[in-house]
Amino acid sequence: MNMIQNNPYIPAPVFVDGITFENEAKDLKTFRLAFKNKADEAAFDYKCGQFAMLCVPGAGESPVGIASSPLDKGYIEFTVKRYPTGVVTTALHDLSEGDGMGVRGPLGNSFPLEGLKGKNLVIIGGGFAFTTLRSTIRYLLSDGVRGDYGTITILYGARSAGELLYKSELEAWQKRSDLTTYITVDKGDDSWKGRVGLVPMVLKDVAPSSADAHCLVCGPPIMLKFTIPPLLELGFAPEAILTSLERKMSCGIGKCGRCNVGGQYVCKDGPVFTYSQIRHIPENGF
Amino acid sequence: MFQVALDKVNIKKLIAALLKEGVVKAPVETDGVVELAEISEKSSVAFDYSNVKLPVKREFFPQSEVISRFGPDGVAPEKNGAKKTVLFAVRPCDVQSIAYIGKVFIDDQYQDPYFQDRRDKTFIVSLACSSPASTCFCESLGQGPARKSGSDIISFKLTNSFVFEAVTPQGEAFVKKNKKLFRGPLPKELSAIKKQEEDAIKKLSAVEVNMGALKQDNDPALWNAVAETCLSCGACTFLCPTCHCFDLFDEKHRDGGKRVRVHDACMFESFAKEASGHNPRSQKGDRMRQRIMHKFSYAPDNFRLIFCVGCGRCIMNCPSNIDIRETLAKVTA
Amino acid sequence: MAKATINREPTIVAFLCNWCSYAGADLAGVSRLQYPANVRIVRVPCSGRVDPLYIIKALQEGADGVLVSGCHPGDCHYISGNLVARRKFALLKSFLDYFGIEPERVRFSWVSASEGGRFAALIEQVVADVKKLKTKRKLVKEEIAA
Amino acid sequence: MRRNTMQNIEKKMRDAVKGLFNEKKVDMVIGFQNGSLPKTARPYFVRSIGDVENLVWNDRCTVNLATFLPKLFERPARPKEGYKPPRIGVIVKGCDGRSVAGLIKENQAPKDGLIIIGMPCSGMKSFAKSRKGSSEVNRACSECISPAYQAADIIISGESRKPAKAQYARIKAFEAESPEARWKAFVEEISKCIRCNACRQACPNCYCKVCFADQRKPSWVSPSAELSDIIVFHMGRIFHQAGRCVECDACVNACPMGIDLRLFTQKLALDAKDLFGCVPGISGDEVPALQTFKQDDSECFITDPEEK
Repeated sequence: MNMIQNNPYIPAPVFVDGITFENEAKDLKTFRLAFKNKADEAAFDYKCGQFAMLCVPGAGESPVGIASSPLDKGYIEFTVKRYPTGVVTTALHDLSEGDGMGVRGPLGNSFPLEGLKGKNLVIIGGGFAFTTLRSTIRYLLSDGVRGDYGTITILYGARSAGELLYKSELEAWQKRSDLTTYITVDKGDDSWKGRVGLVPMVLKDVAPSSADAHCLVCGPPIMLKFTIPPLLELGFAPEAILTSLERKMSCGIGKCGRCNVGGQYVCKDGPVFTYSQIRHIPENGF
Repeated sequence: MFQVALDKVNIKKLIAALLKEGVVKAPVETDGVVELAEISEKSSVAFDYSNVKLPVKREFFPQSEVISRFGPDGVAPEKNGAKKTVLFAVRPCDVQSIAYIGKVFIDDQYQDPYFQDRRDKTFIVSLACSSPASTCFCESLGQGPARKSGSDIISFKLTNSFVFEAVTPQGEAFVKKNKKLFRGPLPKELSAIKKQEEDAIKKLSAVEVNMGALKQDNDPALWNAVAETCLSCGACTFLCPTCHCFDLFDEKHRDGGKRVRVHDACMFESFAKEASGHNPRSQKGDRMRQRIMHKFSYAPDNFRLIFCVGCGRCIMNCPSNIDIRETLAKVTA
Repeated sequence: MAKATINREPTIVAFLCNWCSYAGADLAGVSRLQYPANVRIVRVPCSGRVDPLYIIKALQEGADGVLVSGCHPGDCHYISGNLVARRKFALLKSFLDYFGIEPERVRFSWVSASEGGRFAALIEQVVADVKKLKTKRKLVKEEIAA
Repeated sequence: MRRNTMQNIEKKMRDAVKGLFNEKKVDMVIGFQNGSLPKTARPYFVRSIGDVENLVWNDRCTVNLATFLPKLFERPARPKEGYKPPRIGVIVKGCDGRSVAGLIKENQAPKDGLIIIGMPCSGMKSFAKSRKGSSEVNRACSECISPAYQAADIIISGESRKPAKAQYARIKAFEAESPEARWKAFVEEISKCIRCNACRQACPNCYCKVCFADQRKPSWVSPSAELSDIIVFHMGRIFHQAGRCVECDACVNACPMGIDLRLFTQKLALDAKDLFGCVPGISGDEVPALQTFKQDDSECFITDPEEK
């Protein structure tokens, strides 16, 4: 991590370089952030699946997964949902382009993509937990990277068509021949021509092969609860199912004691865990 | 072993020598309560006490401290302005706890500069325990009333004299620097120390903890039963010498503000509650499990240390008298 | 640390009910009545809406005085909001006095929409009383006091 | 002799609780069991008739058991099908009973889901006191105006302490001090606080789902240990008890730092009584002081700029 004056609590100064509304309800925004200092940018060397603490001075800090690809240079992106009771997420949503804020990170572990070279990948996402998966997909599809991996299957679902994130990218992915993309919504409407159905149902439908494959799955706890059993049925070993957990955090560096799942800290030992690591922990959420 | 003795009448001279090393904090009794307080040569130190009310961790990890300030020019770390400090006559259990939470604050990846600074500037002269309370059980956790590690010097109070044993090179240097104060220990003093320790151990309550039986996927009903009368306050954790959970909180003022680090407690209902309203530990039993497991299972997994020193403060101060010794017995049965 | 008497202009936070006291303040303005500029007005629907925490918080954040004013008893737009408030404030005022917080710092009054003159006189009095205080603010946060 | 009466009362209490379980009138009973340290007692939830023998009654039963009720009656966010609120029996002293009455009034506990077992109370010794072997009863008990709760569903007969006459000598003496002396004394006492929230959690009246001190949007008070924040927390919390506090000293007994909160909570009780004649939980039909008003309530605190 980038350490300002050897102090892991001090964020690097950044400014908002762009804001994209992601959904119809306008409570999901993607923030493109640019570093004020070149040295901080160089030190912010991240991998897919990592997160950072977004800091709005006066409001506080909130852990958010990095949504841009490590190969995207000159900026980093975060997609944030605003909660009415969330102090930091509300303050973030109140920012305009050009406003200053802070970023502390990158933090946590990452998807073990190096070790998955040559494997087939099934990537399943639900709702706005799709952010670090988007980072991963962007990275995997980059020139010089795609060839290192076997088949890639993406299954992404949201509550409604208006709630799908990164719409233009989804369209582009669906047109590509080197990956299979399934997009589904829980509830369709007149304008929606695609699939309708919950992620676990669609998963059973399309039944991606587990042969030589790993699955990256991120979503709300309730989705994970119903998605993991069919994955196991399809033959994915618990070690081959990777997920990313979210917890309330204060420090992000394994000190404040808040984000335990069992003996592990989501901030330091996670956020990426294999299903086998967390299946027996009562507070895993699923 | 580097041991020296000091006649009781010379204790003020020792305090004077310690005062040359920095600010000296020692147990002082006011209105029947023994608290750690800054002392001068004139102060009377409470040597015959079981333990200070508040754990010594607060000297390194205060209840609340400013960690950074922000303003129009960005965020700047706060200098905590810690002075060179001597902790005198503190109990070995509390000293031990500093090493424990040090493992959390200073790890291979991230070093907490605020804790580190205070730790670096502190010299510890502990006092072996001769009067444990009925709630003490340090021996059961591999501690003991005269445990040396963590102290620079450990002292023993006898009827008419003190015996000091240097534990670290810094401790030895202090003794050598002030060698005029001390004399060699008499054989009867050395045997008295041993006797004192043995007597103290006899007063301790014994707790047998079958750590192997401590499982996080224990029946939730069991944990809920244990925590049934818990009020979800933070008395146990705030008074615990090894509890180190904290929250960071931004305070905003007119043209800037500060980020404050404050003690937080896993027993509070709001501790793990997320902005979305989801609470992974919404039941009292979940929170009790977190506290007990953190101390007796997670910490041993992560640091090979049980994060409990057996000081008994949580037993003494729980408004519902939830006794950690009984809790352990119940959840490992 | 800080000097006992203040040599800066005090700030008074005034919670005024929408229907009477705020209109009274407005009338004082349009009537071009002179009153000290130390007051910062917060418009509330009713004096009954004022939570005691508002008052405590204002003092903590550096207000030198807090004033709450509503409709005269019997004139409340919501029939009895000010009567419920009156009980609450009677207890609060006595409670704060008990701790030694100067009574001049927390004031309650009734001003109707037609009483522009009364409003100006009230502010005059509240500000003058706070200026006379020899003791420093008690609830205020350290930074703000500094 | 006294011991005998105590044991007698204890037996009657156990019999009454057994009766409730036998008649299937309750799912649980909240009472006391022996504490883990000698000469202490602590709260205990009796879930079955087999546990009744663990129930005790003695002069160490200090905790105000009413504090457990709101949580137990809280309807779960996602109730299981056929969810029925629990039927709870609660052992009460005079103060607990007054608190239960308040909770019923404020809709935190349903009257028909509760069986109140009123005990004769001869005064209690707090956990801290009994640990130290003190023979004095708690201050709250020596000043108690209603040691036995009269409106209980089941009354266990026995001799109670003589009700004390409501008198607030300590409060009046404090009032008589100079403002600066009062502030100094207040600060000295309250600065012992470590923000552990034990006072709040132990108080039967502090049942808010989200306490103002935990609210972060807006944030009323920082969780820091800065004196100003400690004071705002306590002022806010104590003032929320205005006209509701039954002076049971649950907060005082829970405080690990031994803060004399009674000196502050009682001020509000005194004022509520003097100004509005409100003594909560005694007559049964009184309305909490701040939920009502009279046309001729005191106005002496109002600033009138025209008054000369």
